[in-house]
Amino acid sequence: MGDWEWPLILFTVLGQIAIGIILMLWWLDRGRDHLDTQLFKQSVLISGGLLILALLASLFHLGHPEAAYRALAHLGSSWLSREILLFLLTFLAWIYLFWQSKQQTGSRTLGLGITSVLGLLGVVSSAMIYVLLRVPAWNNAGPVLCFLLTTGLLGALCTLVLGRKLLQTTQKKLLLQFSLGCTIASLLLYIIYSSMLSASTEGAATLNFLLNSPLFWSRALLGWFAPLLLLISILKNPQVDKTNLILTVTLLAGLGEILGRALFYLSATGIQITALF
Amino acid sequence: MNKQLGFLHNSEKCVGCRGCEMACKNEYQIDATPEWRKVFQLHEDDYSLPTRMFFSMACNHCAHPECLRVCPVMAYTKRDDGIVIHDPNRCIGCRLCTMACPYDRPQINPAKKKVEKCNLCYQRIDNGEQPACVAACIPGALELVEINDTLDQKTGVLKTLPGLPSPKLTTPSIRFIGPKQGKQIRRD
Amino acid sequence: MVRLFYFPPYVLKIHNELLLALSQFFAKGGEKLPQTLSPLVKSYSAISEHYKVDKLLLTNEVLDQCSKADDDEFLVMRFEFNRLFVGPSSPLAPPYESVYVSPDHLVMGEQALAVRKIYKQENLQATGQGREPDDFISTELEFAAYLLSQIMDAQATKNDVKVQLYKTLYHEFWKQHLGLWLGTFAHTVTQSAKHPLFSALSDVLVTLTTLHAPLNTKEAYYETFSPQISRGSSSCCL
Amino acid sequence: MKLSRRKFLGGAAAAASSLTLFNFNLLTNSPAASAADQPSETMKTFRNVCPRNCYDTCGMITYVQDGILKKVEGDPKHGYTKGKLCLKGYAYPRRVYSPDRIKYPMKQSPRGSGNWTRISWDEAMDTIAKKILDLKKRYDSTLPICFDKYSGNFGIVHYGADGTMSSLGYTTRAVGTPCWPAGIDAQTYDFGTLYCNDPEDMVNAKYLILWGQNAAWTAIHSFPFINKAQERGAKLVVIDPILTSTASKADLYIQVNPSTDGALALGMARYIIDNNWVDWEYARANSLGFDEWVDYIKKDITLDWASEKTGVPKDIIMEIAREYATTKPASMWVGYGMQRHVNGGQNVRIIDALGVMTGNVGKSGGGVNYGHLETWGFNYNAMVNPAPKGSKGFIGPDGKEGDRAINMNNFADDVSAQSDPPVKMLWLACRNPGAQDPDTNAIEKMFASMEFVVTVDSFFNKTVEMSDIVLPVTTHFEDWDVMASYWHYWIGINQRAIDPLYESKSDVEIAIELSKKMNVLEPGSCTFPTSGTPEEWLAKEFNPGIHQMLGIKDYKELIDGPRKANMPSASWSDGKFRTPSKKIEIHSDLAEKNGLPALPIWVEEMKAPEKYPIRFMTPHPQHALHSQFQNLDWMMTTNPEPKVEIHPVLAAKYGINEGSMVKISNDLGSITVKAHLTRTTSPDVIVAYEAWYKNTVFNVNYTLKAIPSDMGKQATGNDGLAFHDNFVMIEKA
Repeated sequence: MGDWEWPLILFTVLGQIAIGIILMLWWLDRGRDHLDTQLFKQSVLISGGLLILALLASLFHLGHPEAAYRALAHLGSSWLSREILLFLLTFLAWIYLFWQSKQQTGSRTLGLGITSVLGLLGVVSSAMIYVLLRVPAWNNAGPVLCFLLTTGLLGALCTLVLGRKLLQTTQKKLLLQFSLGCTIASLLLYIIYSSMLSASTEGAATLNFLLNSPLFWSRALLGWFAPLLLLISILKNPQVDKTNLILTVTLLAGLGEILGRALFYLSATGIQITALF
Repeated sequence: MNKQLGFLHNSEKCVGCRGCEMACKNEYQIDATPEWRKVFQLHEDDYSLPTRMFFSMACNHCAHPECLRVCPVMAYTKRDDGIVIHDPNRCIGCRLCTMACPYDRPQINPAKKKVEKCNLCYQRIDNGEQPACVAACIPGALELVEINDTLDQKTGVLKTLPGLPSPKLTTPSIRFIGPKQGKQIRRD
Repeated sequence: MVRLFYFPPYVLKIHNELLLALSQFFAKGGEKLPQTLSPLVKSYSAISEHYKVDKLLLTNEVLDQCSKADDDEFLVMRFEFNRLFVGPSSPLAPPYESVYVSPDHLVMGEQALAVRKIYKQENLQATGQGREPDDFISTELEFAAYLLSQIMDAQATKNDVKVQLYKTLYHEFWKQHLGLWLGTFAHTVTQSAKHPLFSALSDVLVTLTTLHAPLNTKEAYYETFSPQISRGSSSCCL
Repeated sequence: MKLSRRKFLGGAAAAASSLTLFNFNLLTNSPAASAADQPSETMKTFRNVCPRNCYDTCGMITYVQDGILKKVEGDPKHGYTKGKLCLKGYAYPRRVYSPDRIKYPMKQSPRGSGNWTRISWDEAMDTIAKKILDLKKRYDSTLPICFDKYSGNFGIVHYGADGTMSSLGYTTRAVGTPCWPAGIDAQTYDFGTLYCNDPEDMVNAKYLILWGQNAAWTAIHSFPFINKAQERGAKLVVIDPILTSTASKADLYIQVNPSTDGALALGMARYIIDNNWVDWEYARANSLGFDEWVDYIKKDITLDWASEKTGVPKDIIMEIAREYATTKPASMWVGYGMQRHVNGGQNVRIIDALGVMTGNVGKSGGGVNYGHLETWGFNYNAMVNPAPKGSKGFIGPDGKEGDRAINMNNFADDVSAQSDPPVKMLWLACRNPGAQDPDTNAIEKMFASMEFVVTVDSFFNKTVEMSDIVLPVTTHFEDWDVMASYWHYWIGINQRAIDPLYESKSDVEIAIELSKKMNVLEPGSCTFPTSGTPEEWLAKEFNPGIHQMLGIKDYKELIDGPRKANMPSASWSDGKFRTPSKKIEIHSDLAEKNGLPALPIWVEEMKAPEKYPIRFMTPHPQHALHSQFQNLDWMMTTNPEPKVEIHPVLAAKYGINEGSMVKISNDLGSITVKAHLTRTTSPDVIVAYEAWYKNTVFNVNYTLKAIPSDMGKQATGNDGLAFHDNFVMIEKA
């Protein structure tokens, strides 16, 4: 079983929120109703802050953070190298985006688009790090889908919170529907994924660990069931003021994803030597 | 790569004396925690008779080393003779290799915050000497060999033993001769 | 040419005295605490009065009280000293650098050899070389005090080259040795100490490691640092 | 450093200026001023020999740089250990440089309080000398001083510890050996002494029985020879109640009922007689009482009985009897484990007779091999000192005045039993009774009743914990010494590779210090010489006999490599036995005189009492040698905790699972230890390996009664210990 990896949890979840927000901005901006400029500026700033926090958190995972720059050395085969590169490129794109947000005129789409695409590639590389032959629970599409869904869900919810005043109703509705979609997909994915796990001894160990862990059930409650119910209720009653509810869903889902990520690391069981020592 | 060096472990001869384990520690004065080489006892239930059976394992200098693949700083290199060397000067302690190795042989040294592992005593090999573990093996159970088809075609040479990860994962450069069991007159 | 910065002689003197007092404290052992505590209190008072930090004064008070203990209390301190630093049971805080800095936690590690080489550059060697680890706390502290005394000498004779040389040596010695382990050592002492003397001792060691950073690095900063050190140091070190 | 001091000052000026005004206490002027910028010294190598109580007594090469021990290796010139060490040997650097080492003489006040004061050697010697003189005055002799030394260091110069005592006068001495005395006596009755074949000769065996011998853990260097014999076609049979790592290599493993090895051997003998595979010629020509023994077997022994007694099926007894008797030469190695029973010596005698019966004694590739002391003919110069004039001793039963012997194997009780005069002071060297003696509770109580306890040791073990004064002793890397083996035929010199650390001293140096002090306080009170370098003391151990045996003219030749004694590879090949009759004494009058059966007949084993139905065997560990090694960091990481091996059937009966804590108890005491379920033991035997783990109270001897084995008195002064006749109850803790 793995460890409680705070730096990795923070790095991946915060990074994914940041990229999720930009992705949502891009998506909304391409729609018929353009994005409010104030919201755009504010959101770009916040996503950048989160990205920086995420990158800083990742340093704490290293034994020797002072030499972190070396991590770019193995693009040929190391997904970790690729991840770092893509996150740095995302950050550069974000600087461009930030510069763009300071400009009065000009299209934001290009900046948003580049940042989003690089960011998504970064998220995919992050996930690919964990696609290890040794860990059956990870050696599949699970990590990639799971990381992308986090990006989508938390990106959408955070954008909703940021734009609680400045988003148009249709935009809000889109984001809410998207969040609901992500939650349902995440739940379904997990069910399929769990059924796959039992195929190998190590996978079964992971599953067993999960089902017996109160953390997992908290995660299920916070990250799946509560958001599911709340999102449905919000979408069903469009007339009620939903700001507080949206805030609640975001917090719950955020906690759920953090727990989920913690469990992701905790529950990983590698194939190993099982002889007595 | 011209050849692939590796270990041939003879569980028929190995008595689990752990001399190799300590000879390795002595050679490099390794700190208390990291275990570059370790002697494992096979489960007695895996064989027809309960017997004390062992194999000794260090880095397997795999043909497809996962550590090397995942390492972001290129701390790992594979030499022409197949030895996978870890360079602590490059290591930044990201521990990804420790997650990727099915044999748990790269290990973090908590004091140095870097990973360490067996480098097959490449300096000794370059000097024409045996690796410290092989040189120390009293019953002659551990050998340095070239892993090739000739070896694999010999009768009794096994690619794995019970309790070990499938060699398909990383194609480890270790071969085994399985434990032999004599006749037992038991009281249970 | 930039004018070479000279440390205020008084500051050098009090630091020198503290280093020597600590060196003797460890060298003479738990049996000589009645003799070695007073110089320690004296030199530490000078430090704490100079820098005027509440916490330092408080530590000093504890030390002072301990130095006035009765015979029974001194016995308790002696046994505690041996439990922590000497033995015969496995000492809880062995006072040798390589036990903390070398990952194998043994004595006579690479640090012992490294300081041996540094001593040798000054034509010095530990009196117990070969028998006692060269990186014994007392030996390192005495060497640091010696370097300070060389700076004092050189300043007195306005020998700028020598001042510069010994400042560099002093700085390097702290950076590569004492500074690397005194903190961990102090922490280990606090963790295991059952007598206030040793918690206070740990504070003294921490003070020392903190104060020495400014003393040997940023000389320009030092002038301004000195009067305001109370705020600076209380937040960062104590 | 950017600025080189050479740019700044010339060497001489530096020396002058650096010492002005500064008052050095811990530093001093370095003699070699020019060495400052030189790189490290080149690596030096030294010859050492592992001095532990072990068959293998390995030759070692020690690598030293800048006066610091860097690593150890086996000595390739040592023909038996062949350049390889065991796991313990490789861990030596951790022993030398462990921060846990005892560094200075220390005094505890009061004893057991954990309150220690560092004292100078002078004060230590003064305190000890005054105590000795005080006792001498009060009791008019030095007999209240009791000395207990055994096998912590078997270096010849280490007998200086015994010499410390003899130089003071007559003292009380713990006599005996807990290790192997029953077997020694058995071989003494049979052959005159213990004298095994050269173990390298095992390669010539065509059939090999290891009887109660776990070489994989305790004599690992024998494996290449065993393997060679196997490769040459020899069958390896291991007879042991525990399926050890050695037994796992056997072609045939026989799990015999503990303590019934003699019954198995008798069963074999019966079948050999029945089939007339007896080497009558050899047996009748070389032994006394052989026919008498054959008659006994014919009359009293049946295969059915042997089978029932031993738990070994009849056909297996027949099989090994046939093979052993008809495959020539056949070798037997009798381990020390099998004689640690109340009938252990007798069982060895039966096995000896089996060897004689088949003509395997005195043959290359044969023998009933137990050990030997043939290569130990040193001067014991450090040990032998005349008692000071006017010393009063103990008048023994023979009317002679001398030391008062007490039983090492019942140390606690025997010390307490002395009354005229009582024992008041203990001196312990190379010995840790707190951890290793039976009945730890009794040991604790006895220690508590002493006035004064001095322990010489390197680590803070249970015995040091119960001492008034502890003196730090050197490791063998810090001493000059010479070591012989009780198994192989090699002798090696042990050089001083590094300076003694801290204030540690060797046993001889301690004796010198004590003698100086004693003679100041009371001239003539101690005869130990007060001069001589460690190397000079070593030189004094050699004599022409040893020189001749090793083919050298001077001990210094051993610095080039260990030498093997010039002896025939088969012991007793000259047929000159050392019994009173100069023949093998199958019928031993001496044994009979000592109250034992004259013949190697069956003596009943100890049965489990109803209350304690489980036999608790506590054999030697793998990571330790008794209480040495296990406390080192490498050992504590690779083998962090003790375990008790329990058969799954027995475990199920008590609801014990893998990893459960198990309380093992009997009327003496109890210990709690983690369970490991394994079918390598039998359902009525549990096994825990004795050892001293750092910072734990684990000690198997809390449950171990000081039950004597049947033999040992004749050759070693006292009967051995029936360590393996210990019975307990278990429960889940």
